[in-house]
Amino acid sequence: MQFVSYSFLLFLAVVFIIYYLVPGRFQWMVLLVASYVFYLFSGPKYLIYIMVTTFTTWLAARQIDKLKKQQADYLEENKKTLSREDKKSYKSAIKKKQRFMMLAALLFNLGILAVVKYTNFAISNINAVINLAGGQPIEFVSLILPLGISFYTFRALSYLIDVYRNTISAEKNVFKFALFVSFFPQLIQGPISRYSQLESGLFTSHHLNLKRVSFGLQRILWGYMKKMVIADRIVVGLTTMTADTAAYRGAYVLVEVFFYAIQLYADFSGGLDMAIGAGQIFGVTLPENFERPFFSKSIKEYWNRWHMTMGSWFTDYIFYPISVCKPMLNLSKWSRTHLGPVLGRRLTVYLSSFAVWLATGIWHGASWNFVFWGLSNYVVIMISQELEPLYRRFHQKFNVDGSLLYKVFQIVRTFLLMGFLRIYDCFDGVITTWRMVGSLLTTGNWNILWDGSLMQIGLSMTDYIILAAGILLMFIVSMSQRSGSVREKIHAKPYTVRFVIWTALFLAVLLTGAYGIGYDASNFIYNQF
Amino acid sequence: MDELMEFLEDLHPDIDYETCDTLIDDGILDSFDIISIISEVADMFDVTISAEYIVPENFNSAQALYDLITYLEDEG
Amino acid sequence: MKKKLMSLMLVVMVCIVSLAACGGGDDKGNGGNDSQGGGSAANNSSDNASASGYSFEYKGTSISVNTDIDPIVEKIGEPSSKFEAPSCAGQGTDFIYTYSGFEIDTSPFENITNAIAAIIIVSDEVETPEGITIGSTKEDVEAAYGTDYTESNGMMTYQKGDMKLNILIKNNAVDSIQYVSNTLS
Amino acid sequence: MKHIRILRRRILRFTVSAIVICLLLFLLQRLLMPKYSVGTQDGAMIAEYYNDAPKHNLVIIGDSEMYENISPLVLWENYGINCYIRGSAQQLIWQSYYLLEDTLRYETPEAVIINITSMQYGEPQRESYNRMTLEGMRWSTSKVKAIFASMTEEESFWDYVFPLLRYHSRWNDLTEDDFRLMFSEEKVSLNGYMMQVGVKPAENVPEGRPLADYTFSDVSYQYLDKITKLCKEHDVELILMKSPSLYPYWYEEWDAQLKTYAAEHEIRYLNCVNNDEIGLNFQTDTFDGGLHLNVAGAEIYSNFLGRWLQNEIEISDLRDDGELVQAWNSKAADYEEKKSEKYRELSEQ
Repeated sequence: MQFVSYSFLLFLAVVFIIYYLVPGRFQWMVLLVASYVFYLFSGPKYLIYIMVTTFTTWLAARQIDKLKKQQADYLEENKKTLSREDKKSYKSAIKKKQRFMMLAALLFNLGILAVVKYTNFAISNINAVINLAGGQPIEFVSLILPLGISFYTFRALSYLIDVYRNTISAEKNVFKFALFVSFFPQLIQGPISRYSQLESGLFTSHHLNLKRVSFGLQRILWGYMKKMVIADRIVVGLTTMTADTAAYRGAYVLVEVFFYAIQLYADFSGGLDMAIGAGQIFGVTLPENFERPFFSKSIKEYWNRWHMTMGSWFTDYIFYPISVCKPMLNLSKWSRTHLGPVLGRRLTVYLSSFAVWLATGIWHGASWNFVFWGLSNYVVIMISQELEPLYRRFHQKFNVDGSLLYKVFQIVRTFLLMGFLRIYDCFDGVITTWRMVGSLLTTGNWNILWDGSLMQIGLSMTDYIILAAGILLMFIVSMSQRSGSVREKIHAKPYTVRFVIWTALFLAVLLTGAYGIGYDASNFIYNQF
Repeated sequence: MDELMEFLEDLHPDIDYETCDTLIDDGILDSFDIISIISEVADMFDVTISAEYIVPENFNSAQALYDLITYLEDEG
Repeated sequence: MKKKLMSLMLVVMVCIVSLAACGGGDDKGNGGNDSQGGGSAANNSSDNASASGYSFEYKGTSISVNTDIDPIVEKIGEPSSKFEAPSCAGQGTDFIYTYSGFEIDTSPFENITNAIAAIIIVSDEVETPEGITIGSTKEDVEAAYGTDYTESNGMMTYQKGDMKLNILIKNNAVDSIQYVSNTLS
Repeated sequence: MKHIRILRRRILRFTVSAIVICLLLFLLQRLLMPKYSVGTQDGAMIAEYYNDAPKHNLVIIGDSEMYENISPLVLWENYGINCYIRGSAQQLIWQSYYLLEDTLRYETPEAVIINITSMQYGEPQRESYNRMTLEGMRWSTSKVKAIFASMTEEESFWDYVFPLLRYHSRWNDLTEDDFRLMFSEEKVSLNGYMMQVGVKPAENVPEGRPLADYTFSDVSYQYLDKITKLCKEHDVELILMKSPSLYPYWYEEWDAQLKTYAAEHEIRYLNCVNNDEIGLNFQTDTFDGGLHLNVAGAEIYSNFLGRWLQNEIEISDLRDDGELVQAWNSKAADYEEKKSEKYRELSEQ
């Protein structure tokens, strides 16, 4: 079930009514049933996957928790008799068992993810090698990719690792845990929430709070506006251009960079607005995933503000563990003594970051495009990290720090850099992408920007006007957001003003949204992750 | 403690570590800094701060960090 | 204990994966190399061009269904007659171009005003590039196009790309040859 | 006390807001829906039926081969048949069935003519045609069932319930007519007849290409059965008819199936293709080269049809009904006016 569909609105309404009719202690069950119904609509075949992931992680976490308790009991019982050494060895034995449980569940679920998502990628690479050797290529296998598998797997694994790390205790009720994994607003495209963030929201009872519900609806409406008015409209032009790499080169690539940046943000953050808004309706606060990323002044900052729940997942569960594991610390020690303090201090960070960006790339899709895209980000971040002292000196010398103009320069620079990196998504291969970006310099068809050629890519003047208005609105809202919630600000206004604002937005989405026959009801970009 | 302070001052000379208790919340220390700290601590105190202890509460102030180190020394 | 658990997990995983394998097929675009997952709705153009169907040839010009007829008319000349069949209620106009030995039906399709919907061979004045014409035997057809066809009421149908080649057999002789678009008819 | 006042205020506020929004949506919907009477007129007749007094003794249901080929005025003036054509572009057989159901809710005519050209289509053809047929119907279970039977894959039921959702982007194409005709459309047809006056001789009409399978689809037969049954239940004389047209090709194999069907079910089947008795001349009587008849052809054909109905089913002559006479007098005037106007337009071109 797509968020942008009549059936979703109807579904939401029905769940809403039931949710607030049943007694508080049953509310979470309503959400669980609703979530499974929601997933069922997306394809009955998928259900088994999410159920297996849910059950295995729950079971492993339960075992880890039991071991924890066993250890506590044992230490308590034998408090007097045990020496420090005894305690230590007992603890490490328990830890070993816990680690085994954790790793087994982790590898099992990552294994499923890897197989369904990356088998054919692997086969195509093997075939490339076979081809060179002149052998018989392997046939691709036809696997189903369960909707949102990356998202729910990551969610389940964060829970597992958190239990292992003892930052949360395990959930006893498998059904409650199932709700955390499958909660429908975040099921297909995130956010990748943590158990500790959702626990209280999901499992406590909620009274109907009109303000909260209307705030939730407003957030959903805002998401629809981003998705339907902006993203689904601009994608028409983008598709026309990227589908024909022979005709649309040179300056068109620059247009594509802008279009894709806007489309990706409007589509993805719009979808997240809908998810968070839907959560809010049920009294569940989902973590934010974006914080005005296009206002970032550096790539590193951008990645702290874009797809934040994914970023923090990679930091917590890949970057830190790799950085602080024994071999890494040893390496760091060795390198500092042998390679000098400058390189020594950096080596481990560089290695762990490499792992993170490789993973980020692969996570985004099973193709070399994404691997290269992830690593390009890595390279850019590392270079800017190295240039940091240089910048600082430059700033001090010319005293530009804090000047508005310089900030704008930084923001534009970051936007363009990110845009060009992202363009990997749009083309059929790494080489094609490089060729297209290269054509920007060699083609010299800059006149297409103003000679009306941009009216020939499936977007009319009206479309451009609507896009401009929509983007401007998005910009104004972002600016206003810096000083606090926009919805709160509107809420403080008199009723008539509020009414006019929200009705106008509703009608704008209704009339200028790109939906229905004639528009391809396009999928959210992040669905298949 | 003094050794630790010295290292921290080195990392961000402009921060007053005596008073600041929002090193993480205000984004003063980023993930790279944290890794530097951890590897430094590993050398200085022979204490491994594993990933589970990398939470904002433990890194928000120099004192919190020092407390963590003492705790780990005891435990480990 | 550990080994057992591990192997149990492996077994379960294999089961799930094989389940996935059976389930595939009818899930459009979900299988396999979904670089589209990445992203872009912008990235769906590549697989259309895969298999093209059979083409007819006349005066050295290749004629395929689903393409614009105008450039073809420029090469092979005006038809001996042209019949106009407006769809009801102004929903575009179909045309039938008659040449000696064959005719071409067109319909509006996306941004092409006259896209070829079908090519029908009606007499033995012309033959297909594979050498089949009206009056050829069924064996000739099988020799030329292979045996991978479906048959119903004497109509042999070869599916290829976004078209089908229909060959009607009457009294063991080819009675009609039709190149028909799947999307346009 | 204060509490209640606040509550009352809130309820009032909510009610007013809801009303304002509904009103806005209603107005927008009226504005944005296409105005068939000034655009694609082929979509206007289904709705116009409800404005005519339900006293018809003949109802004709079908596509353009009905509403462009038969002149109800001729049937009235020469045979006293009060007829209405419930026609719409590319009407499918199940749509004909549901229109029949719909019609029987208002009246029970002596005879019903169904155009069976649509038997060849086993699945919905195009969204725009569905719209033209279904939008004009008044809401009833028949309409709901017709919608579900007709929808193409891309369509949604809600788009029919709230056409605003379907036409939301039409604000870009609004004309003065959309404002003028927001609440009432102009009348375009005469008892469902859409007059054409041009002449385009039929030339080079192609033969049909051989088909693999001539059997009508199961769905088509299923609805034909339903039509037959419904007419029997209401004691309505059912006539299956194929209009006289040269194209699209009407295969003998199709004709044979319908002959068999009619014989089995004891109903009448009137095939007018290549029927010399009618007296049509496809050099002068068609406006589009043999697909449909112009007004001259329609009048000739209607005379044939009237005679046939009198002879075959002895349909009653209603010319003694004063009200009808009066109504038809004014319709006749409209008809003649329209005809001369159309001929004038034609000569001016």
